Amino acid sequence: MAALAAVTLLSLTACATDEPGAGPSGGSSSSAAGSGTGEQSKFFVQADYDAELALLGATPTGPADKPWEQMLNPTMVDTATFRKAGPHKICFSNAALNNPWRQVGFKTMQAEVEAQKSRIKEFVHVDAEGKDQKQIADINDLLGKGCDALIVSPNTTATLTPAVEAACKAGLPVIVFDRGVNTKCPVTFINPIGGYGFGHAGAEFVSQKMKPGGKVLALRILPGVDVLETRWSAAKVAFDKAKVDVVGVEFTDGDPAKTKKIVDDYLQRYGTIDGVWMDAGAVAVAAVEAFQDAGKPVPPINGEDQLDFLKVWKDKNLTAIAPTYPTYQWRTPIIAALRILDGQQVPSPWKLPQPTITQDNLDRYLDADMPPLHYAMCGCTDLPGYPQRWK
Amino acid sequence: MQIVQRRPLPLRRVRLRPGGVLPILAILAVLLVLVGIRQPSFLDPPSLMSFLGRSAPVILLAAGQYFVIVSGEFDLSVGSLVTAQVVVAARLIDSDPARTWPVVLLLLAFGALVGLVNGLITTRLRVPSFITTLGMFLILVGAVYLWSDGAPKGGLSEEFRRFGRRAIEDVPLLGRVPYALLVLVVVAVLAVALMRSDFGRTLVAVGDNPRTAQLSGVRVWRTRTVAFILSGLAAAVAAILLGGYSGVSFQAGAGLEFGAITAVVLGGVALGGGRGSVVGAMLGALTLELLFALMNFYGVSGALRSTVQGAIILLAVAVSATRSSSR
Amino acid sequence: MSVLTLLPVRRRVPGVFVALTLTLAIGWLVVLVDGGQLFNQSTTVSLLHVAAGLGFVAVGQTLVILGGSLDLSVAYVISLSTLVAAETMNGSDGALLPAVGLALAVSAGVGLFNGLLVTRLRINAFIATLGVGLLLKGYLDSNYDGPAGATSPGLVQSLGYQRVGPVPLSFLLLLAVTGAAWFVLSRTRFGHHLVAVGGDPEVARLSGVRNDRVLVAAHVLCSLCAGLAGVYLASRLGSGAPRVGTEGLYDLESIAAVVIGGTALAGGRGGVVGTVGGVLLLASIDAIFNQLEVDAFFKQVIRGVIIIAAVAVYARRALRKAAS
Amino acid sequence: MPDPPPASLLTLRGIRKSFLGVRVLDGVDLDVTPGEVHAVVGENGAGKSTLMKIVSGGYAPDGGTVEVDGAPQVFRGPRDAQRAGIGIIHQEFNLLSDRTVAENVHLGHEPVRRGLVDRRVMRERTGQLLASIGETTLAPDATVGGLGVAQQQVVEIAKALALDARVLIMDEPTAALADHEVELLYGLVRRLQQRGIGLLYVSHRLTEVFDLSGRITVLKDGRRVTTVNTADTNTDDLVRHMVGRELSSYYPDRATSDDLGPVRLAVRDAGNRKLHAVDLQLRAGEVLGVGGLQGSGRSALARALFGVTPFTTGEVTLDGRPVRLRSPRSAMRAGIAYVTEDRKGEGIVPRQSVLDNALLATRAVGAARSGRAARTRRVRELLATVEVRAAGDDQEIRFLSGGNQQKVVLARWLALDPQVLLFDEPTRGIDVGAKSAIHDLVRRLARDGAAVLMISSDLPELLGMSDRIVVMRDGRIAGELPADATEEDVMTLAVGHVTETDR
Repeated sequence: MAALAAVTLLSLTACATDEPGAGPSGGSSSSAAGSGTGEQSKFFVQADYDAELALLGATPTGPADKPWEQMLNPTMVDTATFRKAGPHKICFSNAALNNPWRQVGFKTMQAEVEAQKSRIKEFVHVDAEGKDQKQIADINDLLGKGCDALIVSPNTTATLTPAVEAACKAGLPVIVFDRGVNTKCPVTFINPIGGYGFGHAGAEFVSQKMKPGGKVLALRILPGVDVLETRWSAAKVAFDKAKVDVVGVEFTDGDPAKTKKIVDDYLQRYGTIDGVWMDAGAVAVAAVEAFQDAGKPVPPINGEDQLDFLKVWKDKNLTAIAPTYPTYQWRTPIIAALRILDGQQVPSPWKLPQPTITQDNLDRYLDADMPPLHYAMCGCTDLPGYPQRWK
Repeated sequence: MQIVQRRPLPLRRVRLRPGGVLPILAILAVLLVLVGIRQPSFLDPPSLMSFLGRSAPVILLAAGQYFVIVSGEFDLSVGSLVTAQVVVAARLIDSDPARTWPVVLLLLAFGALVGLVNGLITTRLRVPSFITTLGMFLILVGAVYLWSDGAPKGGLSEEFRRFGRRAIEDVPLLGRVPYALLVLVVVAVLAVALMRSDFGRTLVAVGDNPRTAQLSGVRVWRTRTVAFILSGLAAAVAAILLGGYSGVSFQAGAGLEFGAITAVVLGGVALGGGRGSVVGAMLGALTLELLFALMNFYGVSGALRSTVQGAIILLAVAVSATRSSSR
Repeated sequence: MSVLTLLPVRRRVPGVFVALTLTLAIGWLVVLVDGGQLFNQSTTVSLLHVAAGLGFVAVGQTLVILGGSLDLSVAYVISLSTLVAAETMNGSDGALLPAVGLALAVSAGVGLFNGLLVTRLRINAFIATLGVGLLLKGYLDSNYDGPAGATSPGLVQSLGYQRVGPVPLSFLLLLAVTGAAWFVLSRTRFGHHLVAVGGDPEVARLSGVRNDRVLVAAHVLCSLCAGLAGVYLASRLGSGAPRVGTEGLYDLESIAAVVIGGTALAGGRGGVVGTVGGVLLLASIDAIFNQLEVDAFFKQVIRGVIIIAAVAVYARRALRKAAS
Repeated sequence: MPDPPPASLLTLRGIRKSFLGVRVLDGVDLDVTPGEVHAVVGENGAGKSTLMKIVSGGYAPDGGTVEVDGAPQVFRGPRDAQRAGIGIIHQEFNLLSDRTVAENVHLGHEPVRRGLVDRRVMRERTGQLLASIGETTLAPDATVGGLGVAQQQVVEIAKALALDARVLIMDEPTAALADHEVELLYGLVRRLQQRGIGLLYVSHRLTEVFDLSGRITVLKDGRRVTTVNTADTNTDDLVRHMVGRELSSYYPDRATSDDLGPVRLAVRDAGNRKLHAVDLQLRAGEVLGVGGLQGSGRSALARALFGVTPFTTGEVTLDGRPVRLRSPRSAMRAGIAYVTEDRKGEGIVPRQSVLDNALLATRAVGAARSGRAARTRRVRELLATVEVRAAGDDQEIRFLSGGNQQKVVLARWLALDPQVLLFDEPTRGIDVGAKSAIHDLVRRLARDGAAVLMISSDLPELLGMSDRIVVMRDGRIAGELPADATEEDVMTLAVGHVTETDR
């Protein structure tokens, strides 16, 4: 049971993933880096960090009203060899479906498939339930089904690499998104800017808005998840630069009750907390509530684009920011697959813009009609079945 | 003519025998001292009250688990039941205050029903409770995800959340009294009263020696089934408080069953039944909660916490196991 | 006649294989109607790979459960074993054997610790192995940020991906391990004593069995099997993974497979052959539901029902047997 | 006492053992020579089984020495005793019901070839062993759980024989055997003798003892009374040594005709799987003794009357009205109480207090009858009436002596004001003082108008307590005896024609 809990947790964090650059996680072991506030994580790769931060300021190319078709600094690759007459059979090996981010994303993907139904004769989806071992088997299974293109959302970067390589060898176009793999063999890898960008945006905002040298509490979901380590390592750079005092780095297991208890105890221990940074938005509302319940002002805080947080932000007039890891990236793999099967060029990697919700554009994303755990950045309003499909 | 001698020794109250509450009280005292040294303000009435309030759901679950364990069974389904209840509550209430009370009643009925099913499968179909409740765990988690399409929907009303989140403020002496603490006190009193009642004594007897109990006219299957129902009800109350405290989430009940079983064992209750008190079980839960708070205060690295927790559990249980077997 | 008596005649086909056959037959039909094909090569390979991973653990779990104990720490032992193996290999074939040896040795050490807690300190196995699991979790959490190490290419190619026709090498290894475990249970003193300890510890003791030693050995073997599962997973994943055991729910799934396979949770009755049947049943349900693209959560509900139903059927059967 | 032959296989000197303060063995000496059958006789509770457990490594003695071949031995467990060449056939079955006959027979000493259990040898040897005790129908591959009681006993014997023991202890080996099996056992014992094995033979059946043994040791109240050559003694002497008559005068007076009331419980032609055509009448005010060997249906009768394993045929009336006793609850509601034979397993709830134990039945069934406080007060009074000695009524019952535990169990039933009391071995494992207290209580209950059915294998007790005795054999009532019957009368009925033909 503990294991199941951990799995659900893990998938909760999965929403918050990105490619760990050139994959430092793949080979090197790392010592206790995640837990302390001292030494920097071994996951921190300066070059990737610099590249991602540069992308934050870059201007995307592509239609402005369709961020899921936009690309940042694209390098196009030729796909003429994959050209094939439609309609197509597209297969998708999914890491898991057990958290709101992935649910919203998958519904968006299904809607995209429906929107393109004239060109897609069959869409096969296999859920690995958060198990590496099962996803490896799933991919192998899909290879025997005559798919025209294979989309993979890997459960773990390093461990899925061999399976994806095997799929590439089978000759069909492979498209990887969300988390990456440690191989260049897929036709393209689609994801937004990444974890350094996410972590940096939140940490920079919090450290700028709080009083100089104040106390920051970092709330993280789980230790030892490579993708979350990247967010934290970028945040650490920002905090060190701003010379704020990170009084604690705690793991919440994505459990709102535990989050509230931790914040409560830290408030008691330090009297005040001047800033809260989170590596994922799942428990942002719980953290805000903890301050409210203790009768303390809510300090500068970051969350994610889940509507419950945006609502609290608006209602309580918080000093907040919401870096995002947009769910609209689930549309892109379908679009990419169809373009590849048409023999059109696609960018590789396909970097999507990663907008940040700020006080200025908050109202644009807040939609009172959608459920609280819906993600604002779904890019799904123009898709068939909106809004009912996502409710 | 020799009659039963009654020697009311002073020690009788704090029972030194195995299964007594003295060891857990000792551990609790040590932890309190450690907290007091590091964080004296924690012991101020208002903060202590808040602590008790936020610990209430776990303590309630431990009490519920106690009934099942003392009767010789396990309930691994309580964590998933809490999750299911919170998610169901959010979807049914859908932020409509008027639906609060009907939904609360529905949750209690739902908890009792799950307990009833667990109990009947275990006692009538002779499936070991470990398996029954493991199966129920999978069913509940699967069903609740299925029903809500993988993401909790709706929302809890402020009325619903009040029980777990709010407090009666400005109480003289104590500062504030969380509603959750009131609920806890009521349930604890009920639990203690129940364990002193005929049913409670019979329940322990069933766990200790079901054959004797049966030959003395106890309907063993019914008694055990009631224990499961009580556990389900406790999970329902805990879900109401926990949902109130922290809102809707699929994580609401994750891992709580192991926490509750650990707490019960820590409180001197024997797995396999027949020994230990409900007060010990609840103190065991309180001790675990205090341990987590202590680790927050001392800044123990998050990753190492499970090691500390594991070591303490093994130590405590090993000490009590060797103590009781040496008798 | 004499040939017949040489076979273990009294063990009839466990009910789980009937269930397995039915499941596969119905699944095949339903998938066919749905326009798919259940028994194509890639699906079979996938099914057997999933079965192999769980199978190693479940066979080990069978041993402790037969002895009346339980091991909830296997998931963490698996993770630990993948890491020890992959980090020691560090991508080189030369270190393959020492790495596998070290991984198994570390796992066996955990098993020894479990066994001693259960026998010497008389801690209930449930709590003891839960506690050891927490200790290991702490170690893994504080020392690993994610996948680490690299499995030697030789192992990946052989154990991880090699197959004979539709049967992966790993599944053949599982069959070998199962055979070995069956052999141990039926042909060694230890095996006989283990089942006796699980059946009635007092009878075993009075018959001269050293219960404690037997139980400790069972725990060591169980952890060894978990360690082997770790080595196999390392070969599949290409590196060590600190969460692969818990993600895979190997603790609970292994117990589920064991009881579905007809082994009594209280010990003393059952065997590893049934367990492999249970593993195959769980894997088949996976495969069929994959083909039908049934929601994973619905599958979980089905699993819960199957576990309870299977044990209820066995309990009924035992009851009827006792009554006759 | 005759001179012990020079080469003694097994020698016991001054063995002492106490349980919870009750002295069970006190300075017992014993020796067994090769090829000898040494019988150990004594009443129930004389300490025979405890002595055998000590010899076979089941218990450690508090004092005294065990020597094998003249070398002192300390047995830390059964394994040590086995290794020293001592095997035992247990009175209670020590078998694993889910394993085969061969596996059970060889448990703990499986035949090994090249490190592996040789199943074929195991089966063959089992077959030979079974054949050597004349059991040819039993397959070595059969699962023990599917066997009948007699067959299980055969397996138990084969199990001990498989040890190649030089000293073999047989604790009531024939208790559950059918007649032809007893004959076969005789032959077997003689064959074992020829092989030079020393046998310790514990039995109630004096016929067997005289038929088989060379010497007889009599135990009484944990002490060795005497050891005699079988040829130099006779049944009367032996019985006198065993029972002693001094205690018989302590039995309370029997019921007079004034005490006897109407028929309270009547059983007509009732039966179930273990009982056949039972007819029985039990009057208010009387103590009806039930005798018979173990497995003769004595306990099955009590359990049928209490609804544990109900009668499936026939009818039972209570005060003339038909009753259906389908469960303990229905029996209790009908006013029946049952003090079980297995006190530890079925009588007490070991870790609960004296008071909780005494209140158990009232809480389960009679709860609605009276107020809580009144009930507790009444049970406390009852505990005082039956004279329970405890440190307090909140003491855990497992720390009490057997006699006091039994009194608490009695108080539990008295709280329900039962009209019919079923006692199954009420004084087994209880020290002498407490025994007579329980006898007094039983008689007092009868005098107060209850109908009492008392099962006992302790013949003096059965004869001393009963107003009337029925003896059971093979699930039937073999006959009824008046109060002044003798032990021989009871035994004759109990063992049936074997004893008759031998006499």
